[in-house]
Amino acid sequence: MDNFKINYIDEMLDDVEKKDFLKYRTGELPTWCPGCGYFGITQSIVQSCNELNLKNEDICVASGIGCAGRFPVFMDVYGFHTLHGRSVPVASGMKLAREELTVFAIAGDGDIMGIGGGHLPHIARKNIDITLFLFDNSIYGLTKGQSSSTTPFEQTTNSHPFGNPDQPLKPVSLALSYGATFVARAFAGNVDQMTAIFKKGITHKGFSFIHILTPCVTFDKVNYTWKNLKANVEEIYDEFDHTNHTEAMRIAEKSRLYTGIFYHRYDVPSYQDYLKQK
Amino acid sequence: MDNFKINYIDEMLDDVEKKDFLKYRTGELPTWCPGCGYFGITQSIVQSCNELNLKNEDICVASGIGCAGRFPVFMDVYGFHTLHGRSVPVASGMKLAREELTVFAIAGDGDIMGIGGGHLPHIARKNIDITLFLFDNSIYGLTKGQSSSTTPFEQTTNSHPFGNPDQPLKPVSLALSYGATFVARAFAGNVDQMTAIFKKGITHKGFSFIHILTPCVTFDKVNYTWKNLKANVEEIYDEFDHTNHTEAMRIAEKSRLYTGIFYHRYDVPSYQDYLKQK
Amino acid sequence: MSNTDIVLEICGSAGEGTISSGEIFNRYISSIDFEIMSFDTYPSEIRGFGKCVAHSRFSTQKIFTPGKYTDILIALNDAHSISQLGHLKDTGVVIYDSKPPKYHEEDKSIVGWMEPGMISYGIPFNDLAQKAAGNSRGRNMVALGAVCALFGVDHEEFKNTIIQRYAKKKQIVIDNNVNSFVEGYNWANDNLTKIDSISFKKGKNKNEKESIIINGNQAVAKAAIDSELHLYAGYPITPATKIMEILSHELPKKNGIMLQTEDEISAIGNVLGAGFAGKRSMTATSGPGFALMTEFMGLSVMAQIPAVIVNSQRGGPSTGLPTKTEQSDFNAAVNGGTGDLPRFVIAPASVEECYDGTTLAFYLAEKYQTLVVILLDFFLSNSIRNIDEPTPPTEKMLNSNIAPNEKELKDYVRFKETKTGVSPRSIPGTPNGMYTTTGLENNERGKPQYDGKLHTKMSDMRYRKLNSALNDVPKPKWTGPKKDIDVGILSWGSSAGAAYEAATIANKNGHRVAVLSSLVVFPVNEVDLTKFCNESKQILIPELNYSGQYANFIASYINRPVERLNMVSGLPMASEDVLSKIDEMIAS
Amino acid sequence: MSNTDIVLEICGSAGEGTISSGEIFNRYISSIDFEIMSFDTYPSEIRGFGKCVAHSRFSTQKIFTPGKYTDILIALNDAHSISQLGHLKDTGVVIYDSKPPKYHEEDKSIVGWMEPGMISYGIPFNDLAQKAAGNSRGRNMVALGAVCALFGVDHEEFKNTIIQRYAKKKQIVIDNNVNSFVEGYNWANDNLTKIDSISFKKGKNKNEKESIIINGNQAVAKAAIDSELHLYAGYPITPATKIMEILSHELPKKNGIMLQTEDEISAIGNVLGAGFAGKRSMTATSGPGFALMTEFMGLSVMAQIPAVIVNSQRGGPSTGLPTKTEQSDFNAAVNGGTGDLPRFVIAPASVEECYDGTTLAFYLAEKYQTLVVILLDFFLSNSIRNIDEPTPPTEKMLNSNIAPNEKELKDYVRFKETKTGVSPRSIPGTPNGMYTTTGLENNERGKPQYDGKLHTKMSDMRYRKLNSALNDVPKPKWTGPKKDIDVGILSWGSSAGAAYEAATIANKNGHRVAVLSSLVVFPVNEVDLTKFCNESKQILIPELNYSGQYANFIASYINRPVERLNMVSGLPMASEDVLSKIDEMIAS
Ligand SMILES: Cc1ncc(C[n+]2csc(CCOP(=O)(O)OP(=O)(O)O)c2C)c(N)n1
Ligand SMILES: Cc1ncc(C[n+]2csc(CCOP(=O)(O)OP(=O)(O)O)c2C)c(N)n1
Ligand code: SF4
Ligand code: SF4
Ligand SMILES: [Mg+2]
Ligand SMILES: [Mg+2]
Repeated sequence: MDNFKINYIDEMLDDVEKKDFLKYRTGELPTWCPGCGYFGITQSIVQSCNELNLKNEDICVASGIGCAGRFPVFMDVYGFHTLHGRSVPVASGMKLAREELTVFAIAGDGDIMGIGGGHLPHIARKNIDITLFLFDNSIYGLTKGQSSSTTPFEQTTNSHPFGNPDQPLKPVSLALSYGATFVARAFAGNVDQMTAIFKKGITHKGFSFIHILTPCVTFDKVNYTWKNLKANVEEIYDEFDHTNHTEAMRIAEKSRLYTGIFYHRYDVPSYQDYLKQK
Repeated sequence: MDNFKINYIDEMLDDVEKKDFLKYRTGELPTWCPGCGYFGITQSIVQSCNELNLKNEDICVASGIGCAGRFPVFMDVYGFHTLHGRSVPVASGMKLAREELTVFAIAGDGDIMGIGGGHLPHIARKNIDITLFLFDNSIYGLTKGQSSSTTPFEQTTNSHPFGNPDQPLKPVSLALSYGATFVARAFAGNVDQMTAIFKKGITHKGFSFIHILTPCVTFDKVNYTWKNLKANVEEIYDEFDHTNHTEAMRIAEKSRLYTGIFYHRYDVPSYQDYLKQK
Repeated sequence: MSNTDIVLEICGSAGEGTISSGEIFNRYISSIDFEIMSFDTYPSEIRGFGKCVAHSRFSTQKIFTPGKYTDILIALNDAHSISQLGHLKDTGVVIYDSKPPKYHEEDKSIVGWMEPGMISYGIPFNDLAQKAAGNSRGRNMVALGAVCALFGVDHEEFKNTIIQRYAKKKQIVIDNNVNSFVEGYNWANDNLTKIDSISFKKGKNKNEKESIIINGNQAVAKAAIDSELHLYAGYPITPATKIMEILSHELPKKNGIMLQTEDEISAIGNVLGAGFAGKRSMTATSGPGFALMTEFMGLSVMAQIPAVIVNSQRGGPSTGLPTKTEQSDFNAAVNGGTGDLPRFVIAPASVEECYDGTTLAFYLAEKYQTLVVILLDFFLSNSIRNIDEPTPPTEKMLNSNIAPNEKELKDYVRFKETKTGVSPRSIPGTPNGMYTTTGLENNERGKPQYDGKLHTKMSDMRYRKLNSALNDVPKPKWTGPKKDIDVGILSWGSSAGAAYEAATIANKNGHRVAVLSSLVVFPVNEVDLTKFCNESKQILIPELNYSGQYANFIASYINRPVERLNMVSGLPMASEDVLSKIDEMIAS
Repeated sequence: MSNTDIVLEICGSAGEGTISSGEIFNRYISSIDFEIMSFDTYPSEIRGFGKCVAHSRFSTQKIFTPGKYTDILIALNDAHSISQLGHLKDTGVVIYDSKPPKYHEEDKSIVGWMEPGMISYGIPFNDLAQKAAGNSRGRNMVALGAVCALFGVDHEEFKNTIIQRYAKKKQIVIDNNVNSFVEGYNWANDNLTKIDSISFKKGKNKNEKESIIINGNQAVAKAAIDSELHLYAGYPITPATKIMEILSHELPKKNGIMLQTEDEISAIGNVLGAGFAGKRSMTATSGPGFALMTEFMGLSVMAQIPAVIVNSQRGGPSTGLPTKTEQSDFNAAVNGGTGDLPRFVIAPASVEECYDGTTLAFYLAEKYQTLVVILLDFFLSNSIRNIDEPTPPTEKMLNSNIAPNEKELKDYVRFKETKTGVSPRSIPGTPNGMYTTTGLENNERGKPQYDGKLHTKMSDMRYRKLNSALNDVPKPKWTGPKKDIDVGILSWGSSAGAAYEAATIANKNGHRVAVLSSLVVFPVNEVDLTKFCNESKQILIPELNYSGQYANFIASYINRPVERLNMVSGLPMASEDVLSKIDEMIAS
């Protein structure tokens, strides 16, 4: 197994250098499992920053606790690995302090649909200008495979050996009903689309909610696997009107996993812009 | 002023006796301001219990902190005045412990849209069989007039002397997107409709979410006053299909304040029924 | 000139102008150079007809407590005022409405409840107000007029104070108030025969400094603004709400932000975010909210990010007694949180110290990159004083972050071990200063790592900061004799006032009583503490809590038994309480 | 028969079957009547190739610690195992793979790192496993076979243990494991010459009681089920998650419910709700989650509703060191929360006490209508022992709520003052027993009320409960000499084991060392504590935290200086650590 590890890492490193992946990365090698969807997401975030010409020192990242939460540990930016569920309030404070910085919140599904779920409605309705990347693998990765708020009904997990009795939450629907002004869904297996979405989200002036479907290859071998995700994602059709809230709501409720931008409202000032204009 | 108080109380007491209001009430006189919408809500809850023939000892009430939270202090049932925002988890524990009891959660808008907002998605998706009465006066009453999560945009409050910068949340939309199986809105000024709705909610097997519009006569003299509320509420039309989620969502997003039952799903087992059927 | 030291209380229902008449009285009395200390009590219900009391003590001497016994009671409402007689002095004065509005007649008149020896003056507040303005609203002003007539106060100057108070209102409001006041003054002059011996014309000659009338919450807010606070993030809770409400007015003027969050967890989370980003930030709360901040308190310390939390204590535990004062969050402030969690705890003893403690808090939080808790209490938050314009923070205090220099930025090691425990902290936006911090144990570069040696070293660093800071904070205040102390009082927070006053009296009575109290209650200055204890035959620790939290805490430093004075009456500690305990200890 | 006391370690990568081979070894060794204490270490990363260690000590004597120095090290992976040599005994034995799979060759072989005097046996684990099953999975079984051959273990019986362990798996799995084991056994018998002197055939003769192999988390879960737990509400967190996972299997069988909540606040909220409704309920967590429960802890006490919280401590503060052991939540458990907040704190010192402490917790919580915190730690949670089948709770312990009788229900006064501080509590469903409870201060009928006398009385009631309970809980355990004690050790929680062992050795060495430790660490049994301290010339408090939390706490009871032994290495305390401190104290 060790030689598999070494090959795998070499391969990654090659790839990484090619794409200027290292610009925003520390020497720290991610502790994620080989095959985890988080590698692709990280790559897309890096690529987005690169294409947007962001300086390392102008990026602030607040993350929660979980496999996803480890993200800033591997990044050469100003990073704050906070508490489980609390990336959003900390990111909010960063932005309110220093409007000129680009601020990301990184969260797992446990992080921000479960324990930190209470913060989401409020960052959305306040429209504070941060970008939230939700790494949704529909499981608790770091604590080894318990149900999360997005685990499918009846799935067997380490906390629900007889099947999950709870209906999963729908992150995109929630963000929409909270009044988020930018709502999108991406898939960790599609780096190009991810990067396009991320760039839009990062440049959106206001709160951006990006739901990212990603497999936990270690603790979910049944539902949100690479294979099933690939089979079930579908890009939102080109003609879709991103300013139509009702339509966005409608397709968000579908079981088909649409990816792309659901909703993008340009006319709502961000929290700080609103305060200034008064 | 004192004689006004005395007359007022006498009047209330008369009314109270007539309607068998006292059956579920202790001798404690509510500390609410004269004219507060909470009197009417209390009356409707009492009437509903009466008409449903519930025994005092079989009713368990968990409330949060706030003017609304004081409710159980005035009631002759098993009451637990818990913490700010925490009526829902406590009510959940009551029901999971003793399925045969009728369990209410009482919350203010600060309570359950603000500090306790994180609990709402989960009680809904678990479909635990309690009834949540949300006393929404769109303000923090007990702490004297600060903005709440439902305070209208730009309203002047004691915490936002230059106007509330946050968009209000829409409780009914939220409950719907969380997957609540019974979602209704009532108005504190319409006791008969309230009672009808409450009875349906209480008998619904699963989580019932009841949003109650009620004025804070002391700290909101501008927006959600008796007068404005009366002018803006409208009963949902009779033919409305309570099982149509999309329609429910649509009318919940309207600025018109519809009252009545938005959504009622009969076919989802409650949490405990689901566990038993396994 | 003989000393004056008087307690005056105005008592009425909500809506009768009780608190505002107290406010005017304080303003005037302060303008004629008395030292004042005042304290308002509101009803605990939201509305209704609850009892309000404006309690003021004013004196030609330095005072530290609001005074336990009243000299003059103004009863705007007899029913409520009767229970105030319980602490009226034996020869105290009651001024009451001799012809109250109809609804008062049902209550027994206050006169019937007075003890022999007490003096009463009946004045037709209501009639006179009706006469002056056509309604009964001005009853409180009538009463103030009578006070001026009875106690020899310059009624023209007093009138000006009333005019100033209502300057922003319509002319009719000003007129009605002034006319009521004049009616009261004239009626009393014409009809009353003075049988008491109280009078107050002019206080001591004060020093040159500008003086302001301010309560603890206002002092904190002012200090925060003066300390260049950028973000206040908070959630309403009694008795801290006012800090937020003041800042919601003041911060926007300075391009700062008052953010009302969804809960206290988010509030402290925002504070840490702003702290990380290099701006000064704070929150204020009380017991229940403080409890919710527990997890984030740990993160501030571990991730080494400044955070300032004000906890204005109220009666506990749990939701407790929201409108009563208590000092029972000492444990929570000093030891709250999981793991070994060093932090600073500042406990002002007075309104002045509310200001100084807050400017110090921002200085320490930023310099030592950690958590600072400021412990107020319901009493301090609402206690009103006239104080000298406080000294604003110095340049050094305003810029206390130690940033890495260029050389250090060449190969930046964020958590580099230092003698002081403080490693230079770079602020986002600084090129080459990038780092990631975490609540996990981590090595000098911030990488999560769990080996035992590292954990020991980093724990050491975190505690070392506190020791380094001991030279950076005001030394404990030692008042009274320096040696051969009969009773040494270790005092903290708002009850220190009672200790000072009691010690002064005891020393006058020929005993040797000293007080040691410190603005910074954690970390402990062990040198001074040990010296003080070594000189003290007996130690007394008075505090407003049941379990003796400070006494328990201090035990591990002094390893000897102490006498405790614990009270949970919901009221501030009185010098009389401390004095009788001192007497008891000396007698035994 | 001479005593046997051996530490065996198996060390390998995740995925090499390290932990499962340790488990099989423990089962077998327990079946031949050794006393065992075992402890597994997992990698802190989720996956990857992190290091696993199965550490077992087994003995013919009663043992209390897992032992600091290893006798036998089985290296499944040389790279990882090299650092384990640091605590191999000078003449310890290493069993390693003499022909490791290719990827091992890059690492230096462990043999190169051994000190002279250490003994090594090279065995071709990989080749033999390949031979037995066609793949390398059975390397761990080969190693176990070699162990049997080398140390004289009955390999037939051992083989049966393997078969039992895999009984639920497919036949091919069983066969592969057994065949690998046999290959290892035969090869070692045929090829190795024994040059060490270790052997273990059979332990002491144990008593009749059934024995079980169980760790702390399992003991808690078992005790909870035996205590008729109805609702477990919890949120995953290391090292407490396993309690939840076990109960998710077990509770449904008893018609109980395992509720996974959205966070720890909801978990403890559900616990209080169920407690109010009259059912036994609990939650389990670790530092960060415990911090989030702070506010609800206060409510349990104030509203007088039973609640049981298990806090399995890990390294702190903040997210800290999730996979390391520490005792640094003593402050949080005993003093956490705002206001004056009495509660019970139970700190088991062993796996046995995990069981007894949990049954006691349910008894106390229900009887005294309050909060009980059980303090485990990472080590105790994962420490595996073979213990006698524990004594289940008695009828009295299972039904400990004091309900109002019919007369009391005539005019029910929920919080009626009593001598014990406990007022009869009616359960929903009881006619005429209706009442409302609150986190506000309240009168005997539960009505919110804030006057000083009432608050004093109710505070008194809340604390009085604790005193009443002192007769209801096991007395502190006093081991060693009863008087003329040179060093008296005040010990708590899992480090008590090291104190016992060290004291035993010190006493053999002619010193007088005694240990006082209590299952219930709060409230304190002052009588026994004082007696113990009075007999002790010096006091030592060893604990796994940096700031000496228990030492600070105990100071206010004993008012004298103590010696402290504080360690934050992330490892359980070893008897050697305590012993050298004792020696130092006696020498000085
Ligand atoms: C307050 C608190 N509770 C629990 C934990 C333990 N914990 C750490 S990560 C995690 C869940 C992680 O799941 P998710 O957020 O989905 O992230 P993932 O690991 O799947 O990326 C939990 C429960 C914690 N660190 N803090
Ligand atoms: C943790 C905590 N934070 C803050 C408070 C103070 N507090 C009490 S009630 C309340 C708001 C009440 O508003 P709402 O829930 O809308 O109820 P209402 O009074 O309007 O009925 C607040 C902020 C508290 N008791 N506990
Ligand atoms: S456990 Fe799952 S989420 Fe975590 S790193 Fe591994 S694959 Fe990714
Ligand atoms: S403050 Fe508002 S909500 Fe509270 S009792 Fe008065 S009117 Fe009702
Ligand atoms: Mg996840
Ligand atoms: Mg409200």
